[in-house]
Amino acid sequence: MNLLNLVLVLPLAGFLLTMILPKNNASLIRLFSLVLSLAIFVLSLGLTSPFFQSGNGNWFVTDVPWIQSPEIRYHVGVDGLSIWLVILSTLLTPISILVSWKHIDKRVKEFHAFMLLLEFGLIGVFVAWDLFLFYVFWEVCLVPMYFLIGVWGHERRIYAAVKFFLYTMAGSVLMLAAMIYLYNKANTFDYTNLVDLIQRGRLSFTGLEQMLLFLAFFLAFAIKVPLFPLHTWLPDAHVEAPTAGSIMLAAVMLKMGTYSIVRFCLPLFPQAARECAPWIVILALIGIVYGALVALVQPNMKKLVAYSSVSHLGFVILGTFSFNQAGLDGAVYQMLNHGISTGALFMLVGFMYERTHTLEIKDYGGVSTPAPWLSTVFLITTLASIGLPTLNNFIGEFLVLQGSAYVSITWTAIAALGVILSACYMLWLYQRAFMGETNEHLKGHMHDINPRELAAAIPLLILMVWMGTYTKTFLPSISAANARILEQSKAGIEMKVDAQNNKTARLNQSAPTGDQPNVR
Amino acid sequence: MSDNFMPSAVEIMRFMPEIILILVGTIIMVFEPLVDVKRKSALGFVALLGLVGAASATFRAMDNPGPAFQAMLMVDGFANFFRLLVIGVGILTIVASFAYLKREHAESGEYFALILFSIAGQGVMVTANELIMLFIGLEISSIASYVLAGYLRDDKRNNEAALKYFLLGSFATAFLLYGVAWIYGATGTTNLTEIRRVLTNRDLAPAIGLVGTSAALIFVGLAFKVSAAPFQVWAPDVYQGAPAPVSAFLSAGPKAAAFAIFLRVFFTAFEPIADKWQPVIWVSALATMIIGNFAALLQTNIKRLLAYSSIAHAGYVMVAIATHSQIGAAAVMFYMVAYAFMNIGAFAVVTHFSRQGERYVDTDDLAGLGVRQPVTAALLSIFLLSLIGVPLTGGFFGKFYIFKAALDANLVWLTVLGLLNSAVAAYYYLRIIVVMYFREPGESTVDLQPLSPGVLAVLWGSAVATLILGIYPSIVLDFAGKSAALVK
Amino acid sequence: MPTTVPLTWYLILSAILFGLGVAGFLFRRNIITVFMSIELMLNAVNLSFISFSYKWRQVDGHIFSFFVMVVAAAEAAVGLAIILTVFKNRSTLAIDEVNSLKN
Amino acid sequence: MNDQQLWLIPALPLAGFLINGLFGKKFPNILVSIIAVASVLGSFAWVLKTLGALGDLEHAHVEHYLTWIQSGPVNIGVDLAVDRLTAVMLLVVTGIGSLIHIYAVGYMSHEGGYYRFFAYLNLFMFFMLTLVMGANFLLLFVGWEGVGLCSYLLIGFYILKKSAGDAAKKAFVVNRVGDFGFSLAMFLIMVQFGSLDFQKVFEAVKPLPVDQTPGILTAIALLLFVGAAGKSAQVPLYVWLPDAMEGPTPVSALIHAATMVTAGVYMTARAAVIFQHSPLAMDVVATVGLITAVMAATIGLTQYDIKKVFAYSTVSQLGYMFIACGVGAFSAGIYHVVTHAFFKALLFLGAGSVIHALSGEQDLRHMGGLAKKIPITFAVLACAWVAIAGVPPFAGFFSKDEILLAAHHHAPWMYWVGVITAGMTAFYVSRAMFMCFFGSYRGHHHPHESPFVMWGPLAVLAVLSLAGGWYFKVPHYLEPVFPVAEGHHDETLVYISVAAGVIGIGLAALMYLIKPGLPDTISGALGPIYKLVYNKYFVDEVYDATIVNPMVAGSRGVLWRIFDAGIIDGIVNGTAVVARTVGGGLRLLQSGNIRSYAAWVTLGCVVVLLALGVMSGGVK
Repeated sequence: MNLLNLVLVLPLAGFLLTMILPKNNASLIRLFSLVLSLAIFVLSLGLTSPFFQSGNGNWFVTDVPWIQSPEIRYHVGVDGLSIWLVILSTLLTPISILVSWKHIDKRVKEFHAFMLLLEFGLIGVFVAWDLFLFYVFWEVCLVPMYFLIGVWGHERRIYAAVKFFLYTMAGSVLMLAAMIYLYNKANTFDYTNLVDLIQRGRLSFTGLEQMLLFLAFFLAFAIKVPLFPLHTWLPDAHVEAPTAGSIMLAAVMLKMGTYSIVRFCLPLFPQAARECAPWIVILALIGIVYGALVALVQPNMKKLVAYSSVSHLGFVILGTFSFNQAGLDGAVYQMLNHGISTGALFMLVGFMYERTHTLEIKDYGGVSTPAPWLSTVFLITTLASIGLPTLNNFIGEFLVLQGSAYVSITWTAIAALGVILSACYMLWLYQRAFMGETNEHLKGHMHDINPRELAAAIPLLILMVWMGTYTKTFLPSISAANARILEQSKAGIEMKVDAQNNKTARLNQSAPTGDQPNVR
Repeated sequence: MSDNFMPSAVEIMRFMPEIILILVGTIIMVFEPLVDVKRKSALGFVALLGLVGAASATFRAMDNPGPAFQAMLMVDGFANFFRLLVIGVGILTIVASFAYLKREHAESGEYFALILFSIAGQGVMVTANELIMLFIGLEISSIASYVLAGYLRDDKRNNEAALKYFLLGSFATAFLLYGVAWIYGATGTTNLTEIRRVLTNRDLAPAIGLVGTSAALIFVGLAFKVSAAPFQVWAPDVYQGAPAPVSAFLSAGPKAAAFAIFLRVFFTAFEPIADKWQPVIWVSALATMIIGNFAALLQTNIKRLLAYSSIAHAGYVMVAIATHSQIGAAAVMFYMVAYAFMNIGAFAVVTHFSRQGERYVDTDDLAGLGVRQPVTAALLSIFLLSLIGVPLTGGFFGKFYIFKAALDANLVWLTVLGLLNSAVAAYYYLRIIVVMYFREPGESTVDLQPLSPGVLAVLWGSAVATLILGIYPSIVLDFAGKSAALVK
Repeated sequence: MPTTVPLTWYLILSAILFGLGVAGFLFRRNIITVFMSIELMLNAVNLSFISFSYKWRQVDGHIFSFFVMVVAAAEAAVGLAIILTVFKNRSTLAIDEVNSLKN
Repeated sequence: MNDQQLWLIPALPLAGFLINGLFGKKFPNILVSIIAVASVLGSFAWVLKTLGALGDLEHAHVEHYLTWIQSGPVNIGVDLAVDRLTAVMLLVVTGIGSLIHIYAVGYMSHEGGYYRFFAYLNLFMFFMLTLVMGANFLLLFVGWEGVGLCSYLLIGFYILKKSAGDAAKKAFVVNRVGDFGFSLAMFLIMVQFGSLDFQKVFEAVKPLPVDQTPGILTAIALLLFVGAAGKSAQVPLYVWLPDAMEGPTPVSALIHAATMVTAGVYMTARAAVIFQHSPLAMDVVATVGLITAVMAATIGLTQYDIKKVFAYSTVSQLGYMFIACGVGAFSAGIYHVVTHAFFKALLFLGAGSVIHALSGEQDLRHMGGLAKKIPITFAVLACAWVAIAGVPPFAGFFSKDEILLAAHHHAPWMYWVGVITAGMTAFYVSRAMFMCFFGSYRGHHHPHESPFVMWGPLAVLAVLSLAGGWYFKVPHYLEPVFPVAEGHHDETLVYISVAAGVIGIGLAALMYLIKPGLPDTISGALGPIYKLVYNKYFVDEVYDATIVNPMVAGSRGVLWRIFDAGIIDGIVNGTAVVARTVGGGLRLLQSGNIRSYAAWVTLGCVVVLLALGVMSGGVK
């Protein structure tokens, strides 16, 4: 029972315990789940320790058989790629619970139970080293989020919840098919084994095979990301979800997609990944600009932030499919950044909603006069999300753009447009909501941020600055993990370099892991 | 054929479960008049005893598997697996029925007796190694279930269901029988292994067209019983019309037995012409899935919805049969177990919820159940999620093994289409969850009684079983895998 | 040597009978008649059983036909009972009027 | 060798920002101002100490603190560096900065959000200092974006005014457009040279022969200039600066006159090596500078808002600086940065003092005759006046002279345009002065002289504007950085430019003192042209019509409503509809009629028979 298993099991235990707590004693349930999730967070911090000694490798590995036929193993562990996402999940769960303290007053018990179940699923997704196990956790995340949206959401919650569920389901069944196919071919679900087999050429696919498998996986992930044009579930889900739901959804759940792409699509199907890269990147670039433009004209704050997510995650995809160190590091870093800044944005919007029960921007205005601190926090978060240097997003965006620049400066240029636009929509939002004369019907209930809310916000603010200024804490371990993934996905290429058409060959050279800047 | 027709003790032992069931059934029938009206449910417990006895007899039979009665029966692991399954179904059905019968003022011995007979028939089906035995078992099971379907004599829906089931059932059986006649004519035997031997033997082998025809006719009969397209038409009406617990029974017991003989006949007797029947089943499977899932999308009557869903699930199982492989057979066996639990669980909730005269059988009636009876709603959600095929439930592994087998057999397209189907299916199951949790309670839940102990037991039992199958499927799967080996 | 009716004739006859049974089921409107056409089908099958068993010089076929008769009898018993209840509830034997369960 | 603790220079204002920002709300104003001013003075002092310790900075003095970003080839350190160029900028920034802080204490005394103002101001100092001290492009970029942020915050300081909010947003976004270019340039540099450190990059560039340098260098240079144009308000990105005057006057003085807007010039000078390798880029820089100088000057002629006049003057002067860079006289450019900082800061603060005196009045038409009412302000403004008009031997004269000579050396026509611009400059400043201080008072407020805290700093600046020119020989000091573009010092050219200035003043005097009616008749005579200029060539309107509105409308109408909600979601929901219709169709199989069911069974039977029986029969 190593630390990781503990961190993984506790939420599940919490879920079951919450289920048997007396349903009428709301405050007890709240307190219990808060304390538990905090404890989990503290424990999960322990997981980071090995990465400060040596950034590399898998740690806290447990590998025991679960099911004999087909051979499915309970194989979990963390590496530099997953560790921070685990931390992100464990951090945001208590924050979400704290945020919902007053906001959630009906079916308190179920709510917190689902929050913990969700945490369980999320952690699981990030630590699973067995494809099947991964799939199980992937689906497990689906159920609690479905209920969170459906039960505690707003008016059109049912539509949103079902749309969310079916969208994801449609993607994941294909992934399941691909997984089984993979198993029948390789006779193992174990990620490390699979990669190893591919490395040593024991397991190879025909071009078509690999392409189809890649697409099956990628589709499932792209829906979760969401990659344009598969994004339309996101705005609905976000607008209708309760604050906590939006936070978890934006901050962590979307990362399931991006993480999985990095973790599985690159090493398992390197060639297909490279062949598709140009098209995927085009979609990502469209997403970046498109998301920003659509966000620009949203009348609803949550929708605005939701579309901004589409734009932000475009960067992650762009970085990932640049196939070089900088791009990949940036992508992963950007996952965390987006988790923090967008999570914070949804949280703050949630605070405002609690006060005024509206999400329409036009109903706000001049908030900064009655609520100066709230608006300060909001401003800082805004600046973080528009990539102001010394705040977290800047690092991610810089690395992603730098990485893409190694491949094509045109990509970089288009993506950089997104950076301009992000300033447009966020600052416009800030101006309309917070500056100017205070809106009449805000008077009275637009009181300033309270200690509880501040307590929820502070950690995120600290992280924004920390990740923006002292990247040494996070970047080395991420780099190490990414370097390995790049190595694997390159090795795959070398193996069938002959079967490679020149396009991917070009991509392959002009996207070095960085070691030689290509002076033309 | 040995000239000594007296069965040996061993053979009797192998046949003991059916004997017990028949005896107990008869006893119940005989002694019913002596039992006071208020105590009829006591007979139910007698029936339960009988089932338990049969189960233990089955375990005994497992110790020394082998043929019985001039190899008319084949009591192998495969048979015993399904025996236990149908017996289990019987137990769950009876336990779930007490409250229902009391509610409908229809407690009587024959109900239990009929269930026992039907199960006995299914026992004969799954052990049958010979087409006539198969036919007889089928009829025993069917005739009993015809009556069960129309159990509430004065209920219009009940006896309409019964009539449809009866007429169409015997209609289809006639085809099956005709097929039997033809294969007998073609090969001179009705013993499955014999048939196989003849078909594989070059110089004895009859005209392939002849064999194909009889195979087709038999396929009709069996496909009808498992409600596979295009012979699924009866299922929705019957399941909707029959009493809820009976629908549960029909969708689990007879169906499982029918699939068992499906496997036996097509994997044993018609194995030599597999390449011929495989495509037929391929098509039938796809059609079944599509019809079941899409037609279910618009259903508002829960029983009917579950009926269509059971058609869809039959489709998935057909996929496994289409693989024509041992792991395919194992997948079928596992699936039938998982399906039995989740489906009976779901029907049990309907039984409980529908109230006197089954007034509340609309999905919208469930509105707010999540608030009024959280436990019921939670358990039903587990069954529904399992029917969707969400991991950590039996339903998921059922699908998983089926599609794994399918991909093994290179049925890639069937797999993809099947999985997409299951995504479609998610929609109508989710709708029930939506209604239960996301809608405010309506008047339909006002006078809802707490769960009766019987139903409660069934719900918890099935729920736990569903989860166990979802978390540790090996328990059943290994058994299935070993047994499936004995099919040929 | 006495000329015997060839086997195929019996088979064709039974096929015809079976077909008639099916046709009867499809086209007759009275439940009883429909039921009887099922019986017809079963007996058509019996005929082919007998003839086949003649072909194979076996008794099995005859035994089968006895089984079938027994089963048919049982079916008849149950079936008529069901039909009776239907008649009691709807006071009609028109098969097309028994269609309240649909879609 | 981190012996100089350079980090203290930016750190002090940062500390001031943090203290005031977090706790200032509770502090009394006096404490806030002490913290703010002290922090800036502190870093000024530290600059002096450092420079003293470093002696003559023949080579840059670099201090490495920590690795900021390390990912594959990308390795960015937090390194601060001081060389002569930086030294000049440091002195200007901290020196002028301190003065303006002091001035603000008086100017803002009656404003709300006092602590907020000073917090922002300190934050600005922090970023500005990071900008000038950063030893690599990324750090420069950090300061670059940072000052942009502060200018955003300070322009929008009067949060209740919508116009302030708009101006702030405009400033930030337009700057972002510039930064777009800057960042692209950075990425290219990284790809090309594998580093962003000034030393490494420039070392790599220097050896490349100028004549056949790879076009990539031109691209880099041009992109850098896009950034510079954004920050330093050059055509076509100058539009934000005039609006920026929405901010409090000290802000206009500090950020939008003395320091931030010159960051572009600084950056160009810093990257001189790259620019020198791309003649094309150089020409672009010079031309854009020239256009800007003229265009802004013309607009300046017609404005009535005193701050707007000076704002356009700033734009125009920045144009001058870029002309200098463009023609290769970087040192002259920096020289002008310095002198301009002196007199333009003075002009703004003076204007502020006037506005303060008239309690908020900014329109020249409501002023006049203030010379007697607020003599000190008048006196100090007069110094700035002569300085900017290029009257020898005052500050403006020297730097402008350097630039014009260099321009003439490069291309005579540039010189002449420059001269005309100089004339216009002299004219509009004089115009403002006359309208403000001479004639009779046309306003209705009761002017009162500003307190010492305000005119104290003004006095200092006045001295600098008068003497700063010949006292600080910046070009000479910068020689190690920029070898002076040699060129015979032609007296006549100097006389001409001076003459232009004098003529400008004379004209102004004629029009606004002697014949007050003249301006209207002239503007009447010019008619449409005057309108065009008066309305700033309708540039803002054009931008709105061609970029802003189409973008918003398109996003809303097409992308969101039609594409997103319509097409994509349409498809998604469409599939659902299709599925339901199929389902509806299938339900119809279930007519409920037994015989139809039997028909289905029979049909199915026939099909299967065909499939299995006949087909397989055929197969055989």
